[in-house]
Amino acid sequence: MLQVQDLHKRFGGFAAISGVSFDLEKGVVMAIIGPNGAGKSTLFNLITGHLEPSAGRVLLGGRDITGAAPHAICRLGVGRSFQRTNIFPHLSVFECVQAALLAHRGQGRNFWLRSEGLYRAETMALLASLGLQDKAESLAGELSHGNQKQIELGIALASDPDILLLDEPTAGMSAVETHETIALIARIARERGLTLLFTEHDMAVVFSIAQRIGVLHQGRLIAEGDPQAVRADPEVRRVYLGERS
Amino acid sequence: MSRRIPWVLVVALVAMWVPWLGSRFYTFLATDIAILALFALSLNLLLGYTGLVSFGHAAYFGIGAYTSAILMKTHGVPFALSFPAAGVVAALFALVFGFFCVRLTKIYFAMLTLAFAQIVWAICFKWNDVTGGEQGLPNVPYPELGWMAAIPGLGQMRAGDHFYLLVLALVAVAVAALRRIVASPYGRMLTVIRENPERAEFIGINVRLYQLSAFTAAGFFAGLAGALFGIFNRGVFPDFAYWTKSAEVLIMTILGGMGHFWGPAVGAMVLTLLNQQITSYTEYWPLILGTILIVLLFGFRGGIVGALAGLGRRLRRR
Amino acid sequence: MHRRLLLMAASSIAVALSSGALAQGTIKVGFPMILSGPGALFGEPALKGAQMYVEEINAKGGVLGRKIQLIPRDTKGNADEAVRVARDLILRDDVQFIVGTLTSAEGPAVSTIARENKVVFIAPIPKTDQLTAPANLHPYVFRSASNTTIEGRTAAEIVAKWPVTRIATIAPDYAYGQDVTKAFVEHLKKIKPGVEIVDQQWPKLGEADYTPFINAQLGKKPEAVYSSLWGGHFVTFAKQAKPLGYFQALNNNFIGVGEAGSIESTRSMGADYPVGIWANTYDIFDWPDGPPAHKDYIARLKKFTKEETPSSWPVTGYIGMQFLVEAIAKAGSVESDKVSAALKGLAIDSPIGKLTMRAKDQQANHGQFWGRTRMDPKYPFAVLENVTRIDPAPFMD
Amino acid sequence: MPEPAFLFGQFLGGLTAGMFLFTIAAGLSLIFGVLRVLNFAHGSFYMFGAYLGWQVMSWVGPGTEYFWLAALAAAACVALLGIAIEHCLLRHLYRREELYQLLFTYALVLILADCAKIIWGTGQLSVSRPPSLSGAVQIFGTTVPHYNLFIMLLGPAIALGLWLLMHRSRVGRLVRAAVMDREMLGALGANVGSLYTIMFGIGAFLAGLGGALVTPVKSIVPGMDVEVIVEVFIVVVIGGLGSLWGTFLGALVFGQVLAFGILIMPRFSIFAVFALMAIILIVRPWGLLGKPLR
Repeated sequence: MLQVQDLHKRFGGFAAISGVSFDLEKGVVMAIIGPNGAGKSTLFNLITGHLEPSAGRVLLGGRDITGAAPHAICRLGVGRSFQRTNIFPHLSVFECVQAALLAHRGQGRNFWLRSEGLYRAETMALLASLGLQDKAESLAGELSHGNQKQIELGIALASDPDILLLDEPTAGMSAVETHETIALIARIARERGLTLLFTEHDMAVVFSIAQRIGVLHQGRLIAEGDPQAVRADPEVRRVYLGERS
Repeated sequence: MSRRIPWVLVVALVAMWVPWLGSRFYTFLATDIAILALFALSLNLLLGYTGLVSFGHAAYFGIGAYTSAILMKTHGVPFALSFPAAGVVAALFALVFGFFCVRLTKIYFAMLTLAFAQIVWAICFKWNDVTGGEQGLPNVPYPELGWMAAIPGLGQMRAGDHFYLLVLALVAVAVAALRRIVASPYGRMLTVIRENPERAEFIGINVRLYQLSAFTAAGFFAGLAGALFGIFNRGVFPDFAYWTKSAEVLIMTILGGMGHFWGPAVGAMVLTLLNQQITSYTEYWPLILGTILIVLLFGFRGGIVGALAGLGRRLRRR
Repeated sequence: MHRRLLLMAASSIAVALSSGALAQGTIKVGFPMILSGPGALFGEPALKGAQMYVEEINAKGGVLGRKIQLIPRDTKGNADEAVRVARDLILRDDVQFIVGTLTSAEGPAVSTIARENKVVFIAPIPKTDQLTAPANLHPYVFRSASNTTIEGRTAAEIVAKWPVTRIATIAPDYAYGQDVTKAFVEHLKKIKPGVEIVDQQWPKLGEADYTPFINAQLGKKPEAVYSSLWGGHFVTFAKQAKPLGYFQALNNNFIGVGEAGSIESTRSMGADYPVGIWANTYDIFDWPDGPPAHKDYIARLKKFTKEETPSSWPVTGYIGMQFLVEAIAKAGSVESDKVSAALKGLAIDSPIGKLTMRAKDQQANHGQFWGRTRMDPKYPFAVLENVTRIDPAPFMD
Repeated sequence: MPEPAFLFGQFLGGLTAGMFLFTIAAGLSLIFGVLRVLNFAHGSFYMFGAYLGWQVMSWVGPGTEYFWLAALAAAACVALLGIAIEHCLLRHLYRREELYQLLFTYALVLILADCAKIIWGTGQLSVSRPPSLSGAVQIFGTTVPHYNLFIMLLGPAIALGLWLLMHRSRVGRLVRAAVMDREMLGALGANVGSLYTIMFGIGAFLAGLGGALVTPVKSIVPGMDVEVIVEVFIVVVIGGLGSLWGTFLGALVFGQVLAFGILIMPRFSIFAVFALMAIILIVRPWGLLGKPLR
């Protein structure tokens, strides 16, 4: 599904990502973990085209997407959420999600129809699956942090992705919210058969749903495998888990 | 829901009766307002809907005005052709300039739009043979409107009234088109870009392409407004493209409220009426305008329409 | 909410209505003039002159037994604003006549409005030939000002008498500068075929730094220079040229048109003003050979403006108004067509002498004062010596 | 090929013009660099500097060495004006979008222009050179007024002074830190607000100084504010918004383009500078020496 091959990114003299490679099969849930500054967000930005790699390739379903524009990558079936909440604050929840649907269905070039009633049922269904149906008419920017994260998920899902990249989907959430959100993500991923790549700082969350884990440290992928293997990896224990416990 | 009322039609129908007030002055005032309202609304497609702060929108107004004036005065082209041509030429320039502008963000975008507008102004100012240089092109002919006299009820009207009705009809069509555009899925994409370009990119929107298309469309409508204004003003002048003109239309838009579709039109009306009133009492209009602007920036962030809408909401809640 | 908007619109229109009430019996004259920005330098004093004339004529009982009411309006120096205020004046304030405008863009723009509304329009300052060119002439436009042909040719008549052949020009690069320079060059070549134009500099209007132009010009080694930089532009130019030895290099063979010799310029520059050059002005407060009428006018002007050394620009507004009022008196009517007919060929005794509004092109033979500058111990600034008012009639087309 | 002496004269002319513009533009660039506000009213500060300089001169005696005192006094008054505006009004707009800041400074342009008209009228005013610098020298066959020499030296002196202020003083270090991260600096206990006020005051001071110093070579007329602001914008855009040395370079380039532009395409220099500005923005939006904004 997604292949990352020997990816490098330098900012001036600083190597943010050096030589990262991994394959992600269809339907697999994979977590990327690592301390702050390890390069997780940079890695995501390289995959989704927000940054251009200094070297290396990204393949999606065998097709080279290295250096393509984000909107083009999105159209190929990649959805993502951002670490800092990233929604459309002055639009209603309904409009946020509907906009993503409109864009996905190629309605963006339609400047004659009224957008108001388009895809109403589908949008509401999506909102319902996220538990947001009661807040459809609220302004997105005025909702709680947890709700906004859910909206972001909704926006990402609206483009019906095959693979979803979530950058810290539970950042800033309470324990309860984190739990609910993770359950929601897991359920949706299962229902839709999504391939999921996410970063997360809460180890309990990671080990509860990830089928595979990659550990990023100073821009390098120092370990990669199933949770047991990663947990047992001596280097991971030393540089990462060791520091935290 | 108030949204279902065809407001463009309502406003146009009300405005249609101005000539029957019997004063040429009101007709002129209403013509002025209608044209400037279209100009301000075209800017708001960028400012309010796409989130692009253009400081050179007057360029396209000026290009439209010169295009139509040159075609009509120098080449004797009828209005029916020169009017759409003005929009198209302005849109073409907007397309070329916009191509470079949308690659920049924020203040740099504003500065580049300003630079392009100043280039347009400098060309209008210097190219004597075509643009008439600093003296502009006075004496732009009125379109041939004799046929309007044949319409029952319009026979006794003056040329100025006929022209007003023509302007009103054309502006109404343009405004209806603008209204349609902002309510369409395309318009929603623009709003999404205004809200968050980075996120917009990742729901599959080619942000620059959409920004460029909005820039071009705004240029088109500004060009139409310019063409009408050139005729109304009986002449076109380089000042049409000068940066202070761009500031003026920005002020109209902010004054009325860029958060609402009709805001800029209200701003154009209020500013024109105020200007008319105040300049007949004092020559210190800039002082007053500046003060109004500061009060607005600090007190009424949403402009006039924003303030009224807020008031309306509060009353309804009570 | 929308209903409220309509209400608001309606009420503001009502405000506009009520202020349009007329004062009956007076003759209303609109005076669109630059009253802000760089052009206000001349617009303000021109308005003063017009106001003084109106005050004087009203004190004598007005014209046709009716008082004159002058309604000034700021054009901000923009042609489109000039059109707007001219229309306002005609349609809302119901003025019967328009006297005013300053720039070469405003004049023709307002002329169009005057033609459309059949309102007599007298331009007291714009000099562009375009205003009264045959293609643009109509029964309602008149000019009491000088024009570029008059001014350029007068300068050529003066320079032709100098023992020089290598001539250079410097002029702001816009209609006035181009036209007046062209008139000068063509007339000079006609009356003195041996001259050679060795250099022409065209700084942009409002140039801040003339040094490059000054150096470039000196590099061509001209024997004399003709300049049409006006107002603050001339002051800036002279301030930068003097220390570079420009006027010395030319042996003071320099002629500045565009009212470079007006008291506004000499007074503001004081001892910095280049002495010994030729320059022109619309009026001069100390005219030894002048008629008593002029001395009397200056005395009244001093009182009116409360200036010991009054400005040279009021006379433009004064003469414009005088043409209008005497035409009304001659026509015995305020009807546009009768006043227009009366204006054609009308001769007035203006403060600066007899002026005639030629019937042929509706242009007054308004020549200016010309002289050499010198420092006068009586004043802390330069004045024109041996000043003469040159009647342009012999070399007008 | 023109004579070398002539080309040298053009060069010095361009240099003088550039250094004048630098004096004014340095303040604009400083304000933008620190406050991220593009100040349209900078031209108005310049105009007030000129009028105030004339006013003080007319009190203490025109054509005397008090000129220097008058220039400093005028600049100080403008700085106070700037501080008052920043402290009472502008600081409340920092959190708003730049559109509102732009419009605010534009409103100031309108208001200050009318204020100047009310106070000083519409007539043209002029100030003489100070006697000590009223002469001229010959350099390589070119006449160079003393006053122009002074301006050519003043530009680099101001640039150096600002550099020392930014890199060798506590205030400067704080300012540079504030540019990096506003919140962080506030959290460390520095009073960011007063820091901004000081910087705005310095920027206004430079504009006022430029205005006062330009009076011996330029007439004081209404509208000089709008005239200069466009040129100063071009200078800072060419060099890089917020960059001191960029502004310096921009001023040098601008001066030389004008000086030599009139030789190559005499009537289109007005066009050339705008085109230059557009090209710089297209190719290198952050200017010749500026850094890209995040």
